Amino acid sequence: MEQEKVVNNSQPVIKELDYVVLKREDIYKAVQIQPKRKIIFEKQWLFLDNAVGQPYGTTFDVIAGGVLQAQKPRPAGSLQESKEAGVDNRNIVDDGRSQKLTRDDIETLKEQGLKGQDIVQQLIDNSTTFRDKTEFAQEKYIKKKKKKYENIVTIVKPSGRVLAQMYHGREPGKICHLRYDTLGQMLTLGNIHAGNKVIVFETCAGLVLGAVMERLGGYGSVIQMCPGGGPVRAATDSFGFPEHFYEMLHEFPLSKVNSLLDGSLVYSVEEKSEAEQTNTLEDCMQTKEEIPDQCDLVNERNDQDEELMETSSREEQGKQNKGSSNIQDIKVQDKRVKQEEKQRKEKIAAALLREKNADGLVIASRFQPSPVVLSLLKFVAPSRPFVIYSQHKEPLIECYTKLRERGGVISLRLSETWLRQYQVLPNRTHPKLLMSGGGGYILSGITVEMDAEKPSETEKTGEPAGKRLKIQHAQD
Amino acid sequence: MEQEKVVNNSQPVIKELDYVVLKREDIYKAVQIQPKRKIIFEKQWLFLDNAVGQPYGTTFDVIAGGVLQAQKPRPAGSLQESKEAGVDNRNIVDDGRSQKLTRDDIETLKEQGLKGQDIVQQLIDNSTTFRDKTEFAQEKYIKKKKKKYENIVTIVKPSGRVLAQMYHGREPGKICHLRYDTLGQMLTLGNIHAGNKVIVFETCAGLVLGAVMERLGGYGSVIQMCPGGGPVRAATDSFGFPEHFYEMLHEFPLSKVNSLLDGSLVYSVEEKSEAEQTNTLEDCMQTKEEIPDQCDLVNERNDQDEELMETSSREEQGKQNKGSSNIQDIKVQDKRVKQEEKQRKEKIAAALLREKNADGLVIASRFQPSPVVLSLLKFVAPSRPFVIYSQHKEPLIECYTKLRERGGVISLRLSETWLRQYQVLPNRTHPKLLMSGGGGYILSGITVEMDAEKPSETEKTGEPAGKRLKIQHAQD
Amino acid sequence: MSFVEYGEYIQEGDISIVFLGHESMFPIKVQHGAQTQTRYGVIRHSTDLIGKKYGSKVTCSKGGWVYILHPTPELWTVNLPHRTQILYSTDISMILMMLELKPGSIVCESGTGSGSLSHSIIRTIAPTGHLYTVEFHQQRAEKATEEFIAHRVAHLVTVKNQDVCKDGFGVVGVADAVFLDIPSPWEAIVHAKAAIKQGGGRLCSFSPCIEQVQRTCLALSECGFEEISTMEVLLRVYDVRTVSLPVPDLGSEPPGSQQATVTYKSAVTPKEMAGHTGYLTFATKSLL
Amino acid sequence: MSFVEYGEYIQEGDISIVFLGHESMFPIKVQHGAQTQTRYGVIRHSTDLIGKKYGSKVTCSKGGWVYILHPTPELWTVNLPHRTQILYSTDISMILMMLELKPGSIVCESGTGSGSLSHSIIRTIAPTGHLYTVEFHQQRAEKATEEFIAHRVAHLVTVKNQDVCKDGFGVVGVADAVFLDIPSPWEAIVHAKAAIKQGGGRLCSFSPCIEQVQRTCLALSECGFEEISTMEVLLRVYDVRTVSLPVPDLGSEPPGSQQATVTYKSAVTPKEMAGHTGYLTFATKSLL
Repeated sequence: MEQEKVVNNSQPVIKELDYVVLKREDIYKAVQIQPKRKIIFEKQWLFLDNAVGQPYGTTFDVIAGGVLQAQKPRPAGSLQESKEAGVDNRNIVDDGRSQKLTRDDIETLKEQGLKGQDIVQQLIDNSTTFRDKTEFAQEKYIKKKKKKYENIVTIVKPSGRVLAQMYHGREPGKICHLRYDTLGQMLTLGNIHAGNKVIVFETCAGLVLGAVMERLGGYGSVIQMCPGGGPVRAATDSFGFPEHFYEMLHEFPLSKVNSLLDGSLVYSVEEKSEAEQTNTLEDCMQTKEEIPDQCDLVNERNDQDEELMETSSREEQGKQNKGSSNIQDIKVQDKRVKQEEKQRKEKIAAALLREKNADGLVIASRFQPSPVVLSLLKFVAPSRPFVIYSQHKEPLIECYTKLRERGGVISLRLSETWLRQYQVLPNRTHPKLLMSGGGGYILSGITVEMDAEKPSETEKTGEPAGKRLKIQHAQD
Repeated sequence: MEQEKVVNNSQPVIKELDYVVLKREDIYKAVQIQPKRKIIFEKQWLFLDNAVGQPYGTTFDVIAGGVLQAQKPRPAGSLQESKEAGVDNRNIVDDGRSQKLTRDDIETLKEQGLKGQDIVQQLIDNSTTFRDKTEFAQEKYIKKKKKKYENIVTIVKPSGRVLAQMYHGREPGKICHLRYDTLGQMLTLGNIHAGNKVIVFETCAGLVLGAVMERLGGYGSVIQMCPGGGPVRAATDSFGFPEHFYEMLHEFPLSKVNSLLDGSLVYSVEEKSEAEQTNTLEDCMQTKEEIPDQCDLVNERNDQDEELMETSSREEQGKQNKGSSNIQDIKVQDKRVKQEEKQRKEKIAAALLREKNADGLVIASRFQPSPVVLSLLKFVAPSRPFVIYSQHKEPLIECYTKLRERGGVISLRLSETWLRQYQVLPNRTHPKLLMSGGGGYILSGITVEMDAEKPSETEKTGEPAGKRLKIQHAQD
Repeated sequence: MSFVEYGEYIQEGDISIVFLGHESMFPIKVQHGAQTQTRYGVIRHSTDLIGKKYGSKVTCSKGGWVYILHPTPELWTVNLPHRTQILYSTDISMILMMLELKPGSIVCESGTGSGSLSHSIIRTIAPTGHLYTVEFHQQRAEKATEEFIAHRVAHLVTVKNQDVCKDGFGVVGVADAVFLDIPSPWEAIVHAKAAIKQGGGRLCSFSPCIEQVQRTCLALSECGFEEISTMEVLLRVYDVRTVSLPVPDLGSEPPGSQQATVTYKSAVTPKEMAGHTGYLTFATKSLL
Repeated sequence: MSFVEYGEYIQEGDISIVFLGHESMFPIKVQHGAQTQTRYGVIRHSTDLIGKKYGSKVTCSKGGWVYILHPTPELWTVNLPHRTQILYSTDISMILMMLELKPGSIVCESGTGSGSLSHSIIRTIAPTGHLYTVEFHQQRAEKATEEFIAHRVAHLVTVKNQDVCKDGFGVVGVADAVFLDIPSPWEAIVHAKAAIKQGGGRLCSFSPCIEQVQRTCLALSECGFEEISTMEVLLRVYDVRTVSLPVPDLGSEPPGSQQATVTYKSAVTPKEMAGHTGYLTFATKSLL
């Protein structure tokens, strides 16, 4: 226990090249700390250089020229959220004179070096109508003013929670609208933990992969199945995992699954045909272009910010390298080396799959799930959980039916969670006025020994569980 | 206003042959007041004779021989629901001695003429563990004891609210699992009000029909479409509408809809073939047998009470008449008269439909909805709402698609409501621990002038509303 | 037309709804000689509207077209001028149902607010019922009165400009049902009780915050109300769409034999929905 | 096997789950010579279980068969002996996620209760993390300790029998995360703060009643916690069924040409579901 204390109290500090998350209220942006690099966050230019050496969790003021300045910790209970709000706006007469501070006053305050937070407080104190506004109006007011005057940013360590909330809040289309609570359900239902050998197939920008790797903590192994076009791993990079985490990460092209399963896939040194390269590991490792999100038919709220919410620095570094180096030889040689490395890694992945003893299967993609599930389940050991996410219920109903016909799975369950956030304030407690309309659907189950015999017909009909139970008790 | 006061203060009293609802806590039973008739309510035999002459809303004690005795009004705040509960059961040691009252004590209390309510209070006061039980356990305790000792019953007037809650709570299979809030949505979305001419097709025991008739208040007209097998109207009867309400109620057999629409349906005096009788109005008026609920695939909680929750007295009276009368002639003559009456009424219904100016269409059935909707909408005027209920979402998705293809409808909306009940008690406020998993789905819309031209192709694709709007603005 | 009676044809003085497309509509007052500008061009009331059937397609001057709809309380609710936060049809449905409103019911309401619920109540209790609605704010009371006249339902409603917590509803012993949507409903419970008729009746209180509900339930219980029950109703609207998913390439033989995509008719959940409007607390004032 | 490491074969001393059918299962301890009675007959551990693969189908003496499953915290949660109200997987998932638990995390928990959440925490923080769990009730603390030994996770957990509100967690400045499921969480907030390490950490409090949440949020705010956020997660499980609806007879020609029924693959909503377990309040203890 003494040792633990020492380990845990070594307060982690921000280092150069760290993957970090910028945070303001509930807005997040994942970014890598790079010297003299301009970052846009909430329409503001920042340089993160001054963050280096500061502990994680530090809040900074953004001062002139986008430079960060670490804040002193503030007393608890910040902006006046606990003051009484008007219950309706019956007494509000908006004559355009409700703010006693003039523009000039505010400019003077700014010149006096008042922090944004304090300016907002001044505005509130000098508003004659604030107290009578409804809480909804008050919130809107504070949010607006904060955005305008409060130039602060907190730098936190990336985590599955933070990144899942970031993507869900700002670019749900990139992660197939997977809500963070749903991701949490998947990790638990999949019994993902250190030492697992997990098969992952996702098209969620690498968020699901990253969340699985975080739970493995560098122990065990992940085989990521890559579709044609390759995986996008911006989110995985944003976790900022230590290098050794990547040693447990393997890739295998989805397009070779059937040949691996029927035994026709053979590896030899000579086998590296051009055709193969284009469609397989090449994609897994390098392609980071966005694939148009075909399943994204729901209208997205148009973000005013057009900035990307995560800055994939690895990619940019790559581009810079390409830009700076003009020597064709090096590129060719590089490619050759990479190629061999990939081939070697694919063989390892194939060997891992061939053992057919994976401890779990996690799917969250924009593809039709049933063919993938039916094939990949063959690589999973019996008595292991699997979990399939889809934004839409209908493909999972199909998947459910196919799995029932196949047999060898029990505890099949199609579910959805409702996430309800609350405002808890004195005399103003209620559920938040806006909620997410849906977080997607999950189909989960447990593998068991496959029956030689065909599943009985009763499985396919819609009989209630009670009746079926009598006939065939242990197939459910 | 003076007149209103007089009208409203004439306190309604229970009369013989009234349709009433028996109530204990949240258990309801619809019944007709008949002299010397035995009623089972919550496993108890009752005679309602003493209720006659008492005002509606009276609570009765059930005394020896199932006789009712009107209670005096009690002081506000009945059973001790506001006392403090233990927050967990950490301190409870169940040694079987937590109740200080013995069986003999209780019997003595009963003999002393103590009311059930008071006995339960005595039990609580003499329980050494009650105060430390969790609220959940307390509730269970009170419920159990109340059921055992409290022989009271309140008699209330039937209403859509009470009957919908009764059916939903006890026999949801009879009403296609239509939850009462969903029924409320239907009546509002359908703009059901006095003066409407409404087409109703339901297989919900007549509950939806009754709810519509209640909102019409005797003004306007209802044409009920009858499937083969005929409607079940037990719930409609239970509303206890005055006779003149039935004058505005018309029936028309669903199986004649197409011939009515294509003009091939002609009425003449000679037309009453035997074949027709069996499949049409005969069923509408008389058949009250339950149809096996084919859409009821969800496991129902088995009610311990096997009693029917409503007593359809009209039916029983009929049986009694049949039993007592043995004269074949009267029966034959009766049938003849009824037959002619039906024929006359069907003609009226046909005429009402032929006008094609219904003000609304309400469907809530166990049948595939789309064919019915597509046909019956032809009888509805433009700029009128329609509303279709289904226990399952998928048939309504189909219906939505068919209606889009058809055109002539706007504001199509598929929706579901969540109903969340709360416990509000000092320091113990939270949503109820059990909630309904689903109240069914509603597809609603508004009729408009039908286009001669075919609906454009964009209607059929899955494009987001935003995009479609640009191309074809007013078809949505 | 009126808000309580359907008319077949559009007439002078009618309030009608111009329907432009998905969730895009607005109310107009039909008047001889008047014109209405839409993004599809002008609608001329005399020639384009008056005498046409409700539900007709009307072509605007720029060639675009709109539908003219008969007003209903539900259409009014999504089109009315907001003077306050309003109640929407989901809560309204529950209120009408649980208050057991029907033709002939006498109802007391406070506050009138923007009149969203008032219109639904009036529709439901017409032609023989009456609504007594009390609004604290004078301008709002006046606007509501004007609207009731324009909508031809003024004979069914009495608007009073007073503080319900102090002065009650102005009627005693007549109401079948009382509805409260005020900041401190617990202060109005005694007046609500007084307004309800001797034989008993129902009450509903709408409050956004749980603390209001707690105080109201306590007051109801102290005043002898029974069957006190608090609930929330949330609406989830689905978007019916054809969703097409790519079929994954698992390297099946022969290549190219697979479909590229598979489609599903799907009821897609909305990205966001109303997560809370308010708690509905119902209670019964029993006999005596 | 252990609860934090999969084993391939069933071995002496293992806790295994006997799966009889839909939601019908129970845990057993595998022991040479032991027998287990099921409604399908006897299972003889030595011959039927030991050495078999997990996931195998085992035929019982009466000819019926069952599956033998590897234990997981999720299966344990639905099979454990209840000593208290327990947390289920839906809330547990949210707690693990929002507390940012992963291998190596140091966690403080109170109360241990029936150990439902404890097992999930241990699974997630193994092999390098540690759980300090505090239980007020002595017997419960003892039972939990026994279970952790039987489940081969005792090295990852320290059980203390004390009152967290008075005595705290017994560790200071070490925790990445603290979880509270106690009647008066506000009384334990100072101890929770003390337990969290200097660099900051996360806290979760689970309470069934909103009044508890209100007091807890106030205490958290007063103690300088940030990002205080309260939520609820509800699970809706669908039943996938083939629903068949009769096709209505509208008198179409020729008669009999219609299908009698039409079928849909439907995800049927459950009749009832858990409407509330508790509110989850999360907060961050920031740096310093």
